[in-house]
Amino acid sequence: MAIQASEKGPTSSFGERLASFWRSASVPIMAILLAALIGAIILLLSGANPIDAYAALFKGSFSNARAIGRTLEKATPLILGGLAVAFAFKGGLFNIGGQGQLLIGAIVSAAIGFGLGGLPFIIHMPLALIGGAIAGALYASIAGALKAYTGAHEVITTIMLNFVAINITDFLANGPWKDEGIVARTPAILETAAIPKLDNIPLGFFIAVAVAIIIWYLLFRTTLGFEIRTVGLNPNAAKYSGILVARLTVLTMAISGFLAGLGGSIETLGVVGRFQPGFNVGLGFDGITIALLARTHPLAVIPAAILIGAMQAGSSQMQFDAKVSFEIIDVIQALILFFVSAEMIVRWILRIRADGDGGVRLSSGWGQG
Amino acid sequence: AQDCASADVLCVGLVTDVGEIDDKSFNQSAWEGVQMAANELGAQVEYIETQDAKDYLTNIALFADNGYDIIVTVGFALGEATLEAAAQYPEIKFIGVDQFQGAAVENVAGLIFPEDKSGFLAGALAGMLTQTGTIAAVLGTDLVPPVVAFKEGYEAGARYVNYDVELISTYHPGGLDVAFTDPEWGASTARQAIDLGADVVFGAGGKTGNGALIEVAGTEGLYCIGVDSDQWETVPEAHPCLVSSAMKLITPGVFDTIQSIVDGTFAGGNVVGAVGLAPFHDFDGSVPQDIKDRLEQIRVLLETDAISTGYNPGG
Amino acid sequence: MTSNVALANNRSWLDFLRKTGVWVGILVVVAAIYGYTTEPQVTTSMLASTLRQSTPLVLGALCGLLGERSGVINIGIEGQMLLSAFVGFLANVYTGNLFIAVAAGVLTGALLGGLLAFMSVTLKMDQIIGGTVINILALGLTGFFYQTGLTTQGKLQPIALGPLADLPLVGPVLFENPPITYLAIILVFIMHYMLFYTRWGLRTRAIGEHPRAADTVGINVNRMRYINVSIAGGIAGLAGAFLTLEAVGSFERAMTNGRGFVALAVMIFGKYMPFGVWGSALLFGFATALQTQLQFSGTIQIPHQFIGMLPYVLTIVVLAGFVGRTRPPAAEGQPYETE
Amino acid sequence: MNNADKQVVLEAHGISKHFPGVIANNNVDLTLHKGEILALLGENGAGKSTLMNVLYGLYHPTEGEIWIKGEKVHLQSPRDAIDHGIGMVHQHFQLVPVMTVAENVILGSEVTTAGGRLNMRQAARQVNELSQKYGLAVDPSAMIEDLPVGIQQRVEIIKALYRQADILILDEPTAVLTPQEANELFHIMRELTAQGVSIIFITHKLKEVLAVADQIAVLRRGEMVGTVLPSEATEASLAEMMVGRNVILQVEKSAAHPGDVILKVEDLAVLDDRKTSVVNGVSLEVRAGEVLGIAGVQGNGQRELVEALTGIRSVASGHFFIQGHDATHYTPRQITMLEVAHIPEDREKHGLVMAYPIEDNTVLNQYYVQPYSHNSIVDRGAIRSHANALVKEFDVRTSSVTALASTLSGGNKQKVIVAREFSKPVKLLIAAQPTRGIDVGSIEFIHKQIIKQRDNGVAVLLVSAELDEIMSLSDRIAVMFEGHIMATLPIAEATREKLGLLMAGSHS
Ligand SMILES: Nc1ncnc2c1ncn2[C@@H]1O[C@H](COP(=O)(O)OP(=O)(O)OP(=O)(O)O)[C@@H](O)[C@H]1O
Ligand SMILES: Nc1ncnc2c1ncn2[C@@H]1O[C@H](COP(=O)(O)OP(=O)(O)OP(=O)(O)O)[C@@H](O)[C@H]1O
Ligand SMILES: [Mg+2]
Ligand SMILES: [Mg+2]
Repeated sequence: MAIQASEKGPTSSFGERLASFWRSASVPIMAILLAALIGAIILLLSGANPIDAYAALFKGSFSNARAIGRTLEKATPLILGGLAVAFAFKGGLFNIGGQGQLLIGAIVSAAIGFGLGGLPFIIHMPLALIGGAIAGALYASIAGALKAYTGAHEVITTIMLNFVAINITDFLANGPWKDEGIVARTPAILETAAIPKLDNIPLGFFIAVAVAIIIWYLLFRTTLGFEIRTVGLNPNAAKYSGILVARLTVLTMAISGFLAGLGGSIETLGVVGRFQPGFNVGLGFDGITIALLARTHPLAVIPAAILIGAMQAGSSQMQFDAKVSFEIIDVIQALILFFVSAEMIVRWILRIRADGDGGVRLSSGWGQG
Repeated sequence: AQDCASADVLCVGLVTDVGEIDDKSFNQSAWEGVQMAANELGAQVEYIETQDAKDYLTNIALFADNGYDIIVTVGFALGEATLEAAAQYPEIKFIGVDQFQGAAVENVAGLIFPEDKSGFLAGALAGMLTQTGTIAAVLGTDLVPPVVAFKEGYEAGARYVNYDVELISTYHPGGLDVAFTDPEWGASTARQAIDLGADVVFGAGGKTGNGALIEVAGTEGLYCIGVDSDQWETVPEAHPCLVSSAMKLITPGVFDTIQSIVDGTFAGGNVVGAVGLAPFHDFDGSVPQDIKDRLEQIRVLLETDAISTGYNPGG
Repeated sequence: MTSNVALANNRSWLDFLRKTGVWVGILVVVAAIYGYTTEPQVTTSMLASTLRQSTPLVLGALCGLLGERSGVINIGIEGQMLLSAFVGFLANVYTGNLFIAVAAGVLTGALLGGLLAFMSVTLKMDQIIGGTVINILALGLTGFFYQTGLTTQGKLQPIALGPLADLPLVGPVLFENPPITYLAIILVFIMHYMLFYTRWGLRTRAIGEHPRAADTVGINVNRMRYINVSIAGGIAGLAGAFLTLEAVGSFERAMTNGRGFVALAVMIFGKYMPFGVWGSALLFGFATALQTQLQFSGTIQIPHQFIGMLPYVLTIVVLAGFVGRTRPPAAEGQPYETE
Repeated sequence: MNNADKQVVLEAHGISKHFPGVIANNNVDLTLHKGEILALLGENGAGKSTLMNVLYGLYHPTEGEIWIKGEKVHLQSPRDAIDHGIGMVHQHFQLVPVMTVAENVILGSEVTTAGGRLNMRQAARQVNELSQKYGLAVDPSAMIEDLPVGIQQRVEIIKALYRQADILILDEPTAVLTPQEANELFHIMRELTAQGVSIIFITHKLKEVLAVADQIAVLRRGEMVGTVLPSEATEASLAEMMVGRNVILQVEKSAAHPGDVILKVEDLAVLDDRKTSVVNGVSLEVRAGEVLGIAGVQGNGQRELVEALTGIRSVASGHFFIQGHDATHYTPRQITMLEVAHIPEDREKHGLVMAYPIEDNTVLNQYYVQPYSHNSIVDRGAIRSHANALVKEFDVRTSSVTALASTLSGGNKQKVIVAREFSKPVKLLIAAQPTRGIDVGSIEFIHKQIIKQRDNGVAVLLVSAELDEIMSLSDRIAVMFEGHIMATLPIAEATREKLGLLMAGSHS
């Protein structure tokens, strides 16, 4: 397994920076435009008016403070899900298990949120937040440890662990941690565990942005980040340079799971208010699209997540105004993923030279070490 | 379209639970009730399909902000969002399908159905129809209360008429995201039940249950029973076996509640909708009269609470 | 590494069979006979259910196997199955001809296989991402274009194989099935023969293990990958057709419900061998049938979620090597660069 | 010998091959006569493999013509080349490890029975016939991955012969062979030419060229420098043709002044990946200021010994001490901290992170200490000035230290590793195959650096498969065979013959 993504040294002049920004941003931007174009064609074929549809999509996501608030709320777990995938990519791991880690994080933070009474906000909320994240980290480190010590490929183990997580959380929500009454869900979290909203803007969004910055700093400015990237790019050389690769693999996966779990915590404490089966479906897979759209850069994850979040936030408005069903969003998202990965097409359209930057190559055999 | 904000235009909006409007199940039945209001009351109607459970409130607000007068929300999962919206928009009336109201709120009608009674009737029918003495139920997930109610009622009803009946029932093993959309599992499971000797199969779990019905239809001489609406209309593939359906009459329930709002007789709190068995359709001739009589007798007893289904979700 | 030779070579495939297959086989036969003598109905129903539940998994896993043997990882089986199920269903609705419908499903799968080949061979995209694209796309397209009110015109019916069908136990279980179920079993044998005893098979295994070696002896690696991945897609398409045209008789959104991913697990569990795949699909099918049976009989009070997660936990256990190592084809996941 | 009398079997005219940014071959002419061995020489990257790949149809030339047996050909793919009787044994073997010899041989030209079933019995028979005819003993049913490289090479040759090749291209066939195996190969080559096969033989080893070639062609930077007869050439003249200047083949060094024992190994045993013991009770000592060379055919436990001494592989039994510390169970980093430098044998796999800029590669062994990081925070400025200094001092040819390591040529990659390892205090240097596959100019530079370290009092453990390298750098030579040290000789007593015998496992 190797990532072909390369690490550019910091460039100096402003012009160079701009050029390098365009080099790395042009492909995602073109990918989005191409996907939107093909989406429009599909809309036309189905008899809908794409201009109305996209206008409604925009209206539902950015037209007023509440729409923006909703977009940011949607973007919050997506940032963390995207970071989880991007971070693992940097360490040479493909974490498809964001969904499962998020579920585990969500239910554990809910349990702390409703189970520990008598704590002040200043302790309770952070405790529930971090508790969920740590649960996600522990859950992900199962896949990390299996990879590090038995060679089991994380793509398969994380997919399997996603299914297992659904079963575990359903069991808990309908069993030991079930709320009173007939509905399968945990009790609501206590007031002291809830993440407040500032007007329309959910505070969780700022937590996510702060985490993205921390992850960027961690990856590019600390020795731990250096080690993680080294393992990601060449685990053999990492071993020779004295890095304990197996341990670092577990740690990378744990941090990745921490991020996904944190996404679940924020959802629980800031949006849903409890754990309820069916409330956190599909978030994990969006992380892959976002991470690739961001070309695995932690800071670029933020705009990528806002874009996808906006599409989700606006989809109801699109249904309402343009009578277009929300599945078109899935189609567009698949196309974005396609074009952003199929760089060759985009580069051919843009007539730009490849610079070996950001291409991801993660697949290899499932079973070897 | 007309302007919903104007006072003389009646606008009714519907927000689905996660899933589609055409789910051949509760979303669809509720929507048909809203459409009735369009036809009979001249209402302007619209729906939004919810994609993400966290969007309930957002989707309700889309209607509210566009001046809708009545908003129907479908499914117990929307209960909290509905109450929250009701507080936010006191001038709008809400109809919450499957949403039990603990304390009455003036502008919310909780349209609830005693599914256990419906299931009880289906179970009684199955218990009397069976030749082999084994009847089955193929169910969605126990994460959803109405499914549990149907099951418990079904089993109690079967025992009530036929104490020795062999009951085999099973829930889908997956989570909420798959339990109602797995017709293949429903079909295989129904087949497994048939191989075990079951000759009446109750399919109660959205498309999973429909899969079971269609599977049963493939073998001659077996009966199947649908759920929620009269599935004779929604699953024509099941006609060869579909003797009846355990209905909760959502469509008339929704329409009647809308009507009561228009009439001004609406008060808030729980509205108990009707339940019952669907017509026998093609089986009308083959179901013996004594069974029909017995069912009618049980229906009356249930209605008057003279017999209990034994389903007690509270405790 | 000698212990891993089992993978690619038929000599040691026999070893593998000898070591595990025989024992498992004997165990199954004994259990089945015992079951049949004590609880004939339960045994028959469970075995029939096992076979049925295993069919889409066998087909999906054969699709994965052929792709990976050729060096292309296919995590888009789920999407290939779903879209094929949809198109097969539509074809049935509009033509009423089941044969045409199955063909349409297979063709759809093959086209999606071609798309995967295009992404991984021509565009040299990461193969896991390519598969993910197919999965999301299939979910979106089927959801977007599905309309209600479409009713199929019949589904594939069981064909009793003459006197064989009258045998006790094996008759109803094995010899009274609808066509795609038979076809799945036949495909296992064909795939085994083709992979290990024919020119095509030798070349297929070579391009999955060492594409450059194949190239240097004049084998067109990329063309073969295109062909094989498309054929594999066709097999996934057959699995899709099984769902709508044989097992259920109608289409629902997202009706594959993770079977494509389980098929991947089945493939790994089956150690990339057709018969191994068949055995492990039967095991997974059995787990499902068993969990249904346990609920039916109502005697065991384990929450069903725990039984529900069994197949996934099992896969992890196998992958971790706790029950013997699997070595995937060496070149899988990497695009082949000619120049 | 008069070439004009011989039939020309292969002729290349004006071959050019351009890659993006690289001209690998420029207007190259090449002529091969029937039954001759044509040696092709050239530095790394001179374009030898590229030219051969063009002749084999793997690459399409940008310009130029190819004539085979008087016929102008257009080779679209290896298939066409095979059809014209060309066979090639690649620098990296093209065998499928999990298939048998027979399967590998027939791959692409399979024999089948009527039903389309592979006829493995006939395949095995044909393999046996070929191996008898040319003295290439191999078992057709053996699995490739179980065979030693020497035998694998025979399989490659059989593969070509099976396809009825009469023009055989051997790309660096001896790089992986013992001297004895190489001699066997030369016999086989002679046998083949005697039966009318013509051979193009690529190597870096000048001695071999002089020993077996009928003609020598030299490529430099993609261009044909010229063709000479072995009788008219010497090692020095060939080296000069290759590099374009005078090359000092022998390292100048003064006598050693051994000091304290820096590395002490006692009865060390190490297992390989298959859990078989490949280092069996090795004991040795290396003193400050001396070079201990470990000679031996590859695969006799040298790699595992080095891996154990650097902490990468765990030790099964025994001990080793570095500067008096028992480092037997130390992690690689703990060992590095004992002022140990390590030049790994596979520079691309183990030595460098190709996708990192050069500057990050220069701190792989010390990014975690001052001044490159403070409290776990990396100092990019310090790293950059460090890298700039090293690039200058070690003459690494690159446009910038922010260029990716993958853009460097092999010799320059190795220089980055050497620079990095020597850029911190060193007491012990463990160098494995430090100059493998790099060109003469870079070899010269790296050899000088190693001797300089020795003269500064560093203890050097040198592992190399090149006998010439061992003999020119070492002060003492230990020969390893099947995991044992056969003998340790002072340099004065070591002769090629003695060492060769010891390497083959015989006590003289
Ligand atoms: N696949 C490639 N694509 C583009 N450029 C390449 C490629 N391979 C090598 N190069 C360039 O060609 C030049 C020489 O590289 P190469 O590694 O072949 O040198 P070399 O001296 O032959 O080294 P080695 O000892 O590793 O063979 C370098 O500048 C490298 O960037
Ligand atoms: N596929 C390729 N793409 C780009 N550049 C290439 C490619 N193959 C070879 N080159 C470049 O062409 C030049 C000649 O390489 P070639 O492999 O022919 O050298 P060589 O003489 O065989 O060297 P060595 O002794 O290292 O085997 C090098 O600079 C190399 O990097
Ligand atoms: Mg080279
Ligand atoms: Mg070469």
